[in-house]
Amino acid sequence: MEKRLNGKRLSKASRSGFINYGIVIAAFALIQILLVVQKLLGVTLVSNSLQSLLVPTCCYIVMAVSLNLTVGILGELSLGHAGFMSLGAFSGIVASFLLADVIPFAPLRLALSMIVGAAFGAVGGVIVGVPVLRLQGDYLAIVTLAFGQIIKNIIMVLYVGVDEKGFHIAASSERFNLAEDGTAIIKGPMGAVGVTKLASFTAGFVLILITLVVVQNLVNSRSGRAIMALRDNRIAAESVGINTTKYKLMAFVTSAALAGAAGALFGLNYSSTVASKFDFNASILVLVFVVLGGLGSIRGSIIAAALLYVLPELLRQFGDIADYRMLVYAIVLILVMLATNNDQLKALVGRIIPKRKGAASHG
Amino acid sequence: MLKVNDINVYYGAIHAIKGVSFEVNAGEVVTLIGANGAGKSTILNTVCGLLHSRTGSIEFLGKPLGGTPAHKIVEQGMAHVPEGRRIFLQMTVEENLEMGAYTQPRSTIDPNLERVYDQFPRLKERRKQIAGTLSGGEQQMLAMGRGLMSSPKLLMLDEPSMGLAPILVEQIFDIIRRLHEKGTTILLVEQNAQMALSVADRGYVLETGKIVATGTGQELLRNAAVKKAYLGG
Amino acid sequence: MADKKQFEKGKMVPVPSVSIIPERDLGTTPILECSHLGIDFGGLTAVNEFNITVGRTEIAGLIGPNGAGKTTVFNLLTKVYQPTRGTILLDGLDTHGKTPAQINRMGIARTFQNIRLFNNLSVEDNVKIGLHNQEKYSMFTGILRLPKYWRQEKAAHERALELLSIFNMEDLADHQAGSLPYGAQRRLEIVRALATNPSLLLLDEPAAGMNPSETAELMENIVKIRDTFQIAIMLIEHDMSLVMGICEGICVLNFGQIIAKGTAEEIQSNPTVIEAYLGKQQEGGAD
Amino acid sequence: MSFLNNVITGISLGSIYAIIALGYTMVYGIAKMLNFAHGDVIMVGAYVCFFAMGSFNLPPVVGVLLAVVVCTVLGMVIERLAYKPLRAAPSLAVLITAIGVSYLLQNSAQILWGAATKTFRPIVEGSLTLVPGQLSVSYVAILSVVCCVVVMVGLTLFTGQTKMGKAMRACSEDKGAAQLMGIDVNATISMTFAIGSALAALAGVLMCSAYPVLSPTTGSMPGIRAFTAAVFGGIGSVPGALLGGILLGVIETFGKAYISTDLSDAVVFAVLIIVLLVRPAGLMGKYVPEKV
Amino acid sequence: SNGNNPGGNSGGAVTIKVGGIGPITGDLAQYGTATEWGAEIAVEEINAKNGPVKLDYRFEDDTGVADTAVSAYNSLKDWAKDAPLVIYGCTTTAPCVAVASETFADRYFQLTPSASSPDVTANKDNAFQMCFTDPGQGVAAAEYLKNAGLGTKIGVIYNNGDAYSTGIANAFIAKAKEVGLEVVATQTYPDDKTTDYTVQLNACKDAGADLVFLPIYYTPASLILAQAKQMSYAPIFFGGDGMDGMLDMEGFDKSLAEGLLLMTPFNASGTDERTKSFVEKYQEAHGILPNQFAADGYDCMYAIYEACCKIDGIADMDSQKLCDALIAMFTGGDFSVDGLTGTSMKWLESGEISKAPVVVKVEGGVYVTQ
Ligand SMILES: Nc1ncnc2c1ncn2[C@@H]1O[C@H](COP(=O)(O)OP(=O)(O)OP(=O)(O)O)[C@@H](O)[C@H]1O
Ligand SMILES: Nc1ncnc2c1ncn2[C@@H]1O[C@H](COP(=O)(O)OP(=O)(O)OP(=O)(O)O)[C@@H](O)[C@H]1O
Ligand SMILES: [Mg+2]
Ligand SMILES: [Mg+2]
Repeated sequence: MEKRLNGKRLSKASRSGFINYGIVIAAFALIQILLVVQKLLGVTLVSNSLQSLLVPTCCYIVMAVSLNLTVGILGELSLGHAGFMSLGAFSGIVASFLLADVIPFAPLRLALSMIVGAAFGAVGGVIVGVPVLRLQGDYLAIVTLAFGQIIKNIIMVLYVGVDEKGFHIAASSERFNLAEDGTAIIKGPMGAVGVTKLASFTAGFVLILITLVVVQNLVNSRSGRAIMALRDNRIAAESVGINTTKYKLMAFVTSAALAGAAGALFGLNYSSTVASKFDFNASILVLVFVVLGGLGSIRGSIIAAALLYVLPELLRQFGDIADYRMLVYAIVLILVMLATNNDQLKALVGRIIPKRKGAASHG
Repeated sequence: MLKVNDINVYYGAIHAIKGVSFEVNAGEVVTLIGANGAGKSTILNTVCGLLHSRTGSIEFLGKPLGGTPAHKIVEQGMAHVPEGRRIFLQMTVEENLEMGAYTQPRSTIDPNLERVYDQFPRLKERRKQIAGTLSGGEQQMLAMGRGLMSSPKLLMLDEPSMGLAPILVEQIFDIIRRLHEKGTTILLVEQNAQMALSVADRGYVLETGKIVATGTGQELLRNAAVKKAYLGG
Repeated sequence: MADKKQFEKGKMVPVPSVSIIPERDLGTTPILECSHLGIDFGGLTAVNEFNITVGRTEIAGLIGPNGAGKTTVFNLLTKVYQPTRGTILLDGLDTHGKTPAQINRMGIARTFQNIRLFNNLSVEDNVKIGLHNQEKYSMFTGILRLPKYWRQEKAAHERALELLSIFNMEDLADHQAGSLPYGAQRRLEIVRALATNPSLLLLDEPAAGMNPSETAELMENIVKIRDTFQIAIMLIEHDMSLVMGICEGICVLNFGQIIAKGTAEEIQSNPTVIEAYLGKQQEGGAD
Repeated sequence: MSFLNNVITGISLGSIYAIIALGYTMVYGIAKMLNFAHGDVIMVGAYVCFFAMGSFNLPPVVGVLLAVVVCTVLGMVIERLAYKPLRAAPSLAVLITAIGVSYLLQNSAQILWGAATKTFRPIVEGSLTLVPGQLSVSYVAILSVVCCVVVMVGLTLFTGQTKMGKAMRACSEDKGAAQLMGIDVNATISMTFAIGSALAALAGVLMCSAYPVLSPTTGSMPGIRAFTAAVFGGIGSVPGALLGGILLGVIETFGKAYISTDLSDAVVFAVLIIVLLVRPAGLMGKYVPEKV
Repeated sequence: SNGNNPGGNSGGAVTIKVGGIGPITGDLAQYGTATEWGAEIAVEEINAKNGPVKLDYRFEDDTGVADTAVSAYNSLKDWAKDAPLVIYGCTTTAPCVAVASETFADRYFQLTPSASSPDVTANKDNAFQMCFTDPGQGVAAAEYLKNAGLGTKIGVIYNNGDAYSTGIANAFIAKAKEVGLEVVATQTYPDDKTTDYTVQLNACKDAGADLVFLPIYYTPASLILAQAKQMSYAPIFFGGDGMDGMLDMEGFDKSLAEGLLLMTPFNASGTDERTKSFVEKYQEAHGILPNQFAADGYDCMYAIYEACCKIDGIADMDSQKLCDALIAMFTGGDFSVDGLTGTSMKWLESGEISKAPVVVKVEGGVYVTQ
């Protein structure tokens, strides 16, 4: 009896995880094969626009999965996830710039920049996390929203550069006394310009895998259970000796660090990046992915992020609809929400695809 | 007064009520007993329109209820004191009671309030307290009081004695008896089968969504199987 | 009822703090000593001058009319509310200024009057969360799945099933906690509390919503838990068959004040208690 | 003098936030949903009034009434089509749907009315001079403060005293139990949206009278600010929305005037976070601890 | 259009694909649609000419965001397949910088109507601007004020969350210092959705500024003018080219702008035939008056068209060859274009345009060239 349960139980949690790895690896492999075939045969299998979406899609998948950790697993609404992405993007860009001479090998430089981005994201996570611990529900949502705005506002007036005297950082252009021959890395509202693009689809793929390892393994561990316990019932969680502060912060910081890494990858995929890109709407976009994919469902986040990020771009192909692209997007969004929450539809789906028993999964 | 005919209720894919039929005549106290999860609350919720049966029919006061929304059913004179109290936690005690008389004309509110306060003096003491901070038992009294505010023709009580001090359990059953005497029809769901059957005219025994036995209160009290399963005999 | 099961109760003896504890617990530090404990909510004094001593392996009962302050006492003991006055000694240690989580680690576990499970998680995970502080691997070990992770997870799994087996709930391990029938949820809460390895277990109306036969089974199990784990249990209950059947020392609260303390027999015959709580004479805790 | 000027500016700005926040908090308090489309209903209200007054030359009062009527209907239709099917769904699902509705309104407005900014003709013009050449208050500001207070008092009385208002509160707590009281939950929530949207129309007209530019995205930023104000004051609390709105306006103005215009957003939001740390349920929000 | 025939040769004329990028939804939609529609009119005129070159025009939305702009660019590449493609855009700076580095790497010729930062063209030989650069405008503004002897004490209010606004303001302040103008107040606001500018205006007023320089777009500027009037503050207001369009805002009270000075290359009430016909067509199609964005867009199409007409052997060129040929043409020295926004417009090696800045004053609701 025990043996059987044991085997079944362990395989269930990991089966769901492995399917996720499988989906990601298969998608990566498929696209790589298509790209190779395309090159060999000279036919268009993956259009330019789709190719250009590969890296950002990876970033948004990581964003969605990491936000799911806060919203789905910890159960706290965050409206400022893009703030962490912003921190990661700009710190990553600065890091890659500073490392340019030291480490000529681009992939390594990219990796280090992403680590720096993650570190900055994590620091942001701590800064937001601490007030968050005292607040609940929508009050917490407001703090995350406020944080996103503050980060945006600060980076918007931030000037960073290097010259032979060293590293300069200032909060306005007047105080930014960079020498004539110095290079400005971040120029206030102009953002970071002239970024050397280091990002690659492979890096995005690896980052997704790392994110999956971190999030999935976390969820299926002692710490993850504590986090979910806080979500389901804080008072009960405290009553069994769970340190609320520690685990809320753990979830927040992990999620922020992953967003920071995604931000660094994103920032290093374009030659210029501005802080206004990571505004409230960007945070909302990621939240849409998470909710649409299903709270707590990692696979859902991956699929929803991939589809929804690409959808508006795909709509460009369809002549007349293209003009009403964003309108169509809005309608699709509403209809999908209505459909996925429709009881009759759910029952129908339930009858067609019988659910596994004891639906206590967090795949 | 109430006629339930072959209803089947589902929660998603879970088949909770499997073809149950029973009836409650005017002036009767009828009790449903059964183990945890047998489906007692589900039946009450279906009768009052919060849940819907896939098949079968429910008649109240001679009129079929099929698909009538809960608030319309309540207007016709049914009151349901639901399981878990479900009082309005952010409202005061008195506001909760007033909500109970939502369908009633304004003039009936004050006399009804007085009546409820007579029955539960504790509520009168706490009339301005936010209901959410009441103790468990106080909340149960409030729920019951709220149900009485509309002077219903059919009162459905879902485990009214749960979590109450023995002295209050007696009171509750006294109230049930008194209501019975005054001619209120009551459909009672109870864990405390002993007491429930002793006040009831008739009872039904429910097991995993099916009615397995029926009879007068006294008959069921003597029924060996019932004794064993529900009376701790 | 004729064939009602009789449980063996210890002989109760007085201790200096105007309380009684089982004779077998004499000579050890009492698990719980409260003195002058009290709390006010705004103008309302919910609990006042609450003094009690609970022996190491005692099953103690806390009864009283609705709104008397019983749950509030539990909330004070577990620091859900911070006491306005008084001290609580747990196993001789002052619990002043501790958080609920720290209190649990010091040895008090509880269940709730209104069930508080982790509804979206499986039964097994609920118990494993109870085992949280007995598993000792870090977040990184968990993420990297080091051998320690596998070892401890396996141990936790086995321990969880072992605890569930107290109530014969092993087969429910994979079910979602929120979808369990009410009675099973109550039992799961007890298992989860036990998993934290407490020395004092607080049960708030464990039999509420159970029928008499289920209650009888629960009584057996409470005694069994005390016997196997050798812990103290304090329970709030309105079902007199349970309280009178298994509680050794019983304390009666009314309006936040203790109105009586003693054994089941003493309480049952106490006229103040009868008037305030029991109502007209109950024969041997009939249901 | 410049201090007084700043106070006046802050209160005028704040009264606009407040009147939007009142609608927000109303819908939140009853329907328990963050209606992110509220800002866009405001925008629609402003457009309606703009065209009524501009293209059809109707008097301001008629313009406002028309805006109120259109928005009330719009609010009820949105509720019926997009939110009602989600009664049983998790609150985040409703939040996302509201965002979808917000996008939908913005994009429809752009298709219907174009992207170009329009200048709104204020419903009342001119200002009251307090100290000639130095200190004056615009009539719009006075009007919006008055509207705020009237709406606040009206809503407080309505939800606290009337049967309908109490029914709304009952619905907000427990829809099932409310039905058992005989309350028609759907009608009640529909009513909530009607009121909220009518307020949105009023807010739109007042906002565009005070700051007379109008484009399809006009509502989004004030929407967020008003949400912030509502939370600041204690979301769900009607007087809180008023207080939160006014204070937010004053803080924003003082932050710009006495700290820095460079970081004005950062200052506002930092103050907000600090206040919330001291009062975790907002200024007027009751912190009702969960009974254990 | 036929994809696999470079220089798509239809009926004797060579067809060049022109892919435009700009925000046509979202906050910045009004600017993007103006550039889209202005160009559209030019394309229609050009194609009606039956000249040696025809333009096949398509415009993609970038919502004003860099990553979306890059996607838009790639979808234009997909659209063009192997036919020669020229990129027209982006409307706003940040997306334009991102796209320009892509076109630079892929070798597509790019001409932007309105992205005015020097970063757009910096180190990219293929990117050209139709508008003035921001620093150029800032410097020109300071010089103009100095020469005209306007403003003894100057206040500046700008959007420090916007590259365009910050770029002009910074250059202006630096140049002002250099030529000896006194800047007494520098005030900022974080984005164009800001509604209240009273604090900024008060600061200028308190500092005694008799001229306020507003290097910002017309929407916030219209609010600033209204609020200044409200507080009875009446300095001279001086704006950049982003200010053009204010008079055409539906419902705008033109008296507010009376006396406003602005630098704009385009005057919708201009009396020359070409302007009149452009304005007429634009109004007919879209119901509103064209502004400087639309006019720049119109000129871009003519610049591309006229340059293409002059290139030899264009029929056999792919995008990359065309890019090099256009670069050579634009920087060759003897290529110049007459348009709505200037005459004999030429381009520098850097990609910057060289055309004469024009300052106009609003008098009686119309522009009067100073
Ligand atoms: N919301 C729900 N979703 C899914 N299943 C449910 C739901 N509510 C009840 N059930 C299931 O339906 C069955 C009947 O439940 P019901 O609450 O009617 O029982 P009951 O007889 O009232 O039990 P109790 O004595 O515990 O109140 C149970 O198996 C229960 O698990
Ligand atoms: N947070 C609070 N704020 C205000 N009053 C409270 C609060 N918590 C409890 N009370 C009041 O304190 C008294 C004691 O409540 P408590 O929940 O302890 O009662 P109880 O003895 O457990 O009753 P029951 O048996 O009905 O559960 C009650 O009158 C209750 O209204
Ligand atoms: Mg039940
Ligand atoms: Mg209690």
